[in-house]
Amino acid sequence: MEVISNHNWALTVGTFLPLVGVLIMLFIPKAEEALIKSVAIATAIATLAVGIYTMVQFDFGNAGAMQFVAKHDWISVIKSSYYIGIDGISLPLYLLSMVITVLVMIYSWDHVPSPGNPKAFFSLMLILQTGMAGTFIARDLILFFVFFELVLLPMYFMIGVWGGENRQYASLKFFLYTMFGSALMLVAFLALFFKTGAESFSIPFLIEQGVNISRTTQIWIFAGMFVGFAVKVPMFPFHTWLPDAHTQAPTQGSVILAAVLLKLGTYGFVRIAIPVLPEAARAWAPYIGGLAVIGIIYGSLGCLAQTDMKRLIAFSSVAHMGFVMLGISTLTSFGMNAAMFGMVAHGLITGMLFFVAGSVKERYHTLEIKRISGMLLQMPKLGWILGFCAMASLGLPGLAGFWGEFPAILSAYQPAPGLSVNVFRTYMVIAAIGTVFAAAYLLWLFQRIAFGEPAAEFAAGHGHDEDIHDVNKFEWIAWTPLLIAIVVFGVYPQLMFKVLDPAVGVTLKAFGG
Amino acid sequence: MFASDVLVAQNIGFAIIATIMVIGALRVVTTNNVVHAALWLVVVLAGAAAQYVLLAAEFVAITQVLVYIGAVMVLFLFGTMLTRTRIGAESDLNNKNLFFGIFVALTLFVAMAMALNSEFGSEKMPANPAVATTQEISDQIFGPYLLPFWALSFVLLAAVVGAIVLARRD
Amino acid sequence: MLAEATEAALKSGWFLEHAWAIPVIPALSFFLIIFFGKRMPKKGSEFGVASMIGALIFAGGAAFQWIQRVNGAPEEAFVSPVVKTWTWWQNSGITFGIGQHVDGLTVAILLVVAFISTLVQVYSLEYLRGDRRYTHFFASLTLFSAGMLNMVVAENMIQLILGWEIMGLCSFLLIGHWWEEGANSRAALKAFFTTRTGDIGLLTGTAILFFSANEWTTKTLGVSGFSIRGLSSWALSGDPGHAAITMGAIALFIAAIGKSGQFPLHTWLPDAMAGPTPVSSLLHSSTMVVAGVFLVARLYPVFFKGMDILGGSANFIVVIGGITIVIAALLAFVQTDIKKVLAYSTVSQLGYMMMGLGAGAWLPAVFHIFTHAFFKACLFLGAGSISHSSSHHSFEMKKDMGGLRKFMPITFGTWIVSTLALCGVFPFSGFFSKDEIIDNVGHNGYNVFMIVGLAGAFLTAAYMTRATYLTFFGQPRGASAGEHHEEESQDSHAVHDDRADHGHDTHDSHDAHASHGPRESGWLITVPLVILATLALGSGFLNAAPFGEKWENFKKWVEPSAEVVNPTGIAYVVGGVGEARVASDTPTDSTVVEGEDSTVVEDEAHSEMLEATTASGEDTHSSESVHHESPCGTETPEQGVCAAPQLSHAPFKWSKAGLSMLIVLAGFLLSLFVCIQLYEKKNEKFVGLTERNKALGFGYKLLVNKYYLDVLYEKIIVRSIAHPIAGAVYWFNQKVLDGVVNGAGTTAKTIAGWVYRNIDQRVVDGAVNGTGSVAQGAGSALRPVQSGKVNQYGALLFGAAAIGALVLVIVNT
Amino acid sequence: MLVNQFLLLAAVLFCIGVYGVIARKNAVLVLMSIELILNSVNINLLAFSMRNGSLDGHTFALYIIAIAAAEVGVGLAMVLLMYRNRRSIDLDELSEMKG
Repeated sequence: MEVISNHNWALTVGTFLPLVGVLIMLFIPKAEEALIKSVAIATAIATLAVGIYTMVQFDFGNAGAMQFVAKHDWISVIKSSYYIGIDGISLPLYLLSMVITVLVMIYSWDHVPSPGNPKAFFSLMLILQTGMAGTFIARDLILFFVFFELVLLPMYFMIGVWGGENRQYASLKFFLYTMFGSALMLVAFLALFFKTGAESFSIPFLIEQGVNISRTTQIWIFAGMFVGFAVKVPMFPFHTWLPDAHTQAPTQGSVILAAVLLKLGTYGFVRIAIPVLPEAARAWAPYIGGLAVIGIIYGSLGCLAQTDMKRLIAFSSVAHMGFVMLGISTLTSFGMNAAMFGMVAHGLITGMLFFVAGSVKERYHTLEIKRISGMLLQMPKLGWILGFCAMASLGLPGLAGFWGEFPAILSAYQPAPGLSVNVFRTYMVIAAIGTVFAAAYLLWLFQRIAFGEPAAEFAAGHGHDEDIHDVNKFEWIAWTPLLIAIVVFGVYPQLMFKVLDPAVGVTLKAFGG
Repeated sequence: MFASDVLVAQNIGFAIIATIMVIGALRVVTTNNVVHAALWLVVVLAGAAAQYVLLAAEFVAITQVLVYIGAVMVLFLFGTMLTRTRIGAESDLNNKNLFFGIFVALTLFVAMAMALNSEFGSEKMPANPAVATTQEISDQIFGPYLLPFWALSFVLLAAVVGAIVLARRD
Repeated sequence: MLAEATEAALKSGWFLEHAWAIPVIPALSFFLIIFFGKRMPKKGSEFGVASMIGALIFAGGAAFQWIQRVNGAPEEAFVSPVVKTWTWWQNSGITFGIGQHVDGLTVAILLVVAFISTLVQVYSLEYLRGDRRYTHFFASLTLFSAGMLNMVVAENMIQLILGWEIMGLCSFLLIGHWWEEGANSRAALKAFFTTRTGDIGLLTGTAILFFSANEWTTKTLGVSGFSIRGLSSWALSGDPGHAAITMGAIALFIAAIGKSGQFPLHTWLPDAMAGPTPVSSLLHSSTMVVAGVFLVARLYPVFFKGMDILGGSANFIVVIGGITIVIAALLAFVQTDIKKVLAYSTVSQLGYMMMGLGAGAWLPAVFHIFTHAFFKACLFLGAGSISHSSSHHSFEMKKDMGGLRKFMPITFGTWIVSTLALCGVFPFSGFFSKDEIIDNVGHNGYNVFMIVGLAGAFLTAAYMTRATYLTFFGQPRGASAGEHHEEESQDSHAVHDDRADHGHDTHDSHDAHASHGPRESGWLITVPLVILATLALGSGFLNAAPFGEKWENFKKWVEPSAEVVNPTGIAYVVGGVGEARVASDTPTDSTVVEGEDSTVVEDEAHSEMLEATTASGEDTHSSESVHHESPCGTETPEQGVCAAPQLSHAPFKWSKAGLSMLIVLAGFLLSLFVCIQLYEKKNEKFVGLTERNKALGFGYKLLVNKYYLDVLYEKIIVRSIAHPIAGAVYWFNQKVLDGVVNGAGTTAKTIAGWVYRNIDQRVVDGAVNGTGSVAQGAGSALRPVQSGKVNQYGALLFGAAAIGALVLVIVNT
Repeated sequence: MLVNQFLLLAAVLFCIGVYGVIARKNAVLVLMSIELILNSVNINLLAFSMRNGSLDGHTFALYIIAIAAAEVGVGLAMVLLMYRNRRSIDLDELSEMKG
């Protein structure tokens, strides 16, 4: 099958278009900042357009099946091929990555963090986009791995160059940590490759062959993948890179990191680890679930101990991804659907929270929760948006967060056959308690920052007046879609479940879930 | 049986030359006198030339003698003289990487030795190889390997120019 | 042909079919207010009021048509609810719906909620005039009502949770309405947080019930295990294992405890008084706190079986209810803030409802929700009217009130009516509900709790007398006497006034008080008061047991009859098929909203149920005549399903009623006597009694400190989690986990250094320089090579190569 | 006559050369060590070409000799320059040339 044909060009184009944009930008002199920005944004929008075209062409009636499949020899020496496709699980994340990139770029129009140099900044974001989109459509392990790693470098530079005071430590930690993870992951992939007769890296093939691997071997291979993905998710106890990375990264970095990069890990579980190695998945599920609930409680408690708004949000990601992983670990369709929904919801909501945090930082030049208060009096709109996101993030029904949280808890009551029911019911209760903690830290944050009188140092006429202005037009443009999406998916979740559910069913064939 | 005598002779020759070469090489890297080092290097190179002969590569051997012992050594000596390094013993020619050097060298050797043994345990050279004639070699060079030859000539040219640019005092 | 007969017999109407619109109207107007409110002439309040009136009209229509439906049906027949669903979400191909489940209970509560909300909004027009967040207030208020209404019409648990949580959110916003004050925002946080704690139960309970019931409901009724209808029938079907249903019931009841301010989670309720008075009145009369009681009433079969109600022994619900009645009533005695008195009285009334439900007195409990809404709303609004017009926004009875009956006749009158209703004096509405509860509790064999109930009635009478006395009798004190206390401007309300955008007019009103002292409030306030008082007086006659069967309309309209009906559900006895079409085909008319539909699931269920239908047809005929032997609740029906447990009703006896009347009267008199002695005559026998008498002193201290529950929650639990534990975890994170990570790095370094200091040095330098130079955007991996001695790097290179080679070789051989 | 004997000899020379490169400080000596390495390579090439009975080895050996000559030329020129700039050819003293 040739790479591009009239019916499957969309994915390839959608994935590599950003690189074209980068090429164009290479020939624009650094000084032409406005031009550079507009080219970058135009590229991103064009990419999104292709993505939307893909969605329109997508056969929703058959969301469980791979669509737009393209397969072509790539590195024939190691039997790796350029094999891409998209189904109900990939589609939302694929689009999410595109949307987020566009919005982040629009936001960056007048928020290029120091030390400036938009050319590099925007190119990195475009490269990042390619990596993210590619990861979600790859159907070949090596291809997946390449995209997976392609994401690392731009993020590393984003943090290392445009980050905060402690950026070098954070970026290096992020890079090495993830590298360490993906090294093990690669080993696991290779092991998988050889154990299945060294014939192909294509995921469908491995799904067929994977079941033949002996149980112990499966468990070991799964261990490798587990570490690789768990670091990315990040799961307790592999999460320590996250707070540093988030705190030090520029706003745009944090948003992309939270909204899409973390999903690469969970996506890896859903797409590769679990369907390929069902036996091992069953064996590992209780431990994954355990780590997940520990992560929920642990992340929440971590939040309560924070004094820095951004760091608090970062820790909340640990807790939320805990819910996602709990859903996945039940190996039931409820859990998986919840997890997939939770990923997108978390992408929208936490992305939004980081946007807000960035704007707060820009206004007050600090994120110390103690120092800020009465934001609703000074910047009502920004304050209420923060409140809205907090509510969405603590899983209020009617907003997107709930549909990632509640079904996950639900699913833990009855995990897939073969898993210990009692263990998972315990998890269910713990997770439910986690929702209370979520309410605690988010409302605490909101109350401290938004309510009350403005702090003296930021009160009118203390030299901050020109900085302290309400949401501006670029922020509105960048945020409105997210806010709308949060409400829409929350009010009518079927929009997404309709797409996810069939694909999840296919993924879980091996479990009769 | 006659052939076997030749083989024995070859082996003995090889052994002697090899020993000399190794000793020479060791002296090159250990002596405290640059000039001595240069002279020991001559020994090694000459030994190498001899080995080439054993390996039925007269032309290369001759080139070796001409180019290396002729040109390169002279260059070295000139270099030594021009930089007025003291003729005679010098105290600190070695830096503190000494032990690390030994460590690396040994590791490498062990690695290679193991590899070689496992690969060519006791494989023999072809009994009486065809001695490569100059004509054959020229056919090679100006035949299939013409392109590398050109590249090489450019390298040489560049080297010459570079050397002049660097060394010329102004 | 049976079908036609049924549909003719069982009317359904446009309003019943469109009851789902009742929550939708306020929800939409919420968005209108948010987006356009500020630009409207009345700052968005018109949207709120209009939408509530709309909802009220719809609710009224629905109620009317429901009554027709019931009257149209033969005696003792089970009148099926009007159920509709549209696909909301799906899992593994099975769709879950959102929709409506309208039956007697639903319409009753809908009516109350819509009615009270409307009055409260009208009242707020005046009460909050000039508030800086006028628009926000109406937005939240409207959304709040939308949440409650949605919860009431909910067709399934998820939808119920939706409404439940939206209410939680709005209560947060409304209680914290004047959030400039730290205290208010803390109270808001406390309310949300406490209810949220209860919600653990709601989530887990839903999960438990869903997975236990889903199979049965899908097979038998063709609805999911979330569906209210499904759960109710399932609970009575004998299918559920006892453990599962008990766990589910307990979990759900924990949620109810949190929401309905039952002991021991009642502590958030008094603090919630920090909100504006209309909010308190809405929260405490008809919405929010009733939600928990409603949950129990809604899923009554589940609790009936799960808690083994009527099983002879006391159960969780009745015990909690009983405790709540007494402790709350006692707390009401030591309050000086009039709103707090009312708050605790609410808690104790909720206790009555819970106790009633727990003792199998379903109807009186529901009826008490109904009546209590009116008089409690009236009392709160009365308190608001006092503080608004007479006491400078102060609620301190002892400091700022007294003798107001002369100045505020209307407020006084309505207050008295409502108080009598609250105390359950004949013929005020409270009598017909509360007394029925006590009566039935005793009738069902819970004698202890009947005594508790009577004690509660006594206490109620006593503390209400005290409050009334302090407020309206005696001499005007403090603000109502015209003095202007400075400390009152610390009062949150005053604070918000000072900062109000239209602050000046409220200031004017301030000075107005100061100048001519207390006066009656404007018509926007008094009219709602009068209406509510009228209802507090009259609403009781909807179910006036004393006057015999024909007066018990509420019972007839609201209480579902415990009949065995055929599994297609929801059908009233004479031929379920047709009605089943009404119940489940209607969505297909309205499927314009959504492509495929839950009916798909339901229909094949029906098809397989058809034969059972005809069978159960006449069989249930026979059971019609002898409905008292209806097996529902006691044993499992052989075929068909039950929709409600069989409950019996205590026959009304004037003797019992008279007894309770006497007790109430005693309460009045005793309390009046004490009040006069204490506040009027300043009789030294009474004044400072608590100081002199150890036991009383201790009790007093205990009450003032609210049984130290707040201390337990805030100081001990929350504080410990928020500070030491979280701190410890974070320390663990930074020191241990991060330590491991960084430790790994450093150990690696030191080992390398131990092998050969130089490599280590270089590597780290290299790395650092590398990143450093990268950070300046000019770096390249080769950068270190130029930063040090050439052959050091040669060394590194070869070293690496050597080791690499060795590894390779070893691996390959 | 074994193949290995030549290869081993080459290996020994190579290692010694490496040692020289690492351990020597004097630029000229480092260059010499490099010569050793190159020669060991040559030996390998020729050994293999004899083993395989092909002439490619010879050709490449010649090329290497040529390149070695060039390298030595340039190298010594640099040494000279270095010496001229700072009166020493001690490589350790190159360390302050940070970019």
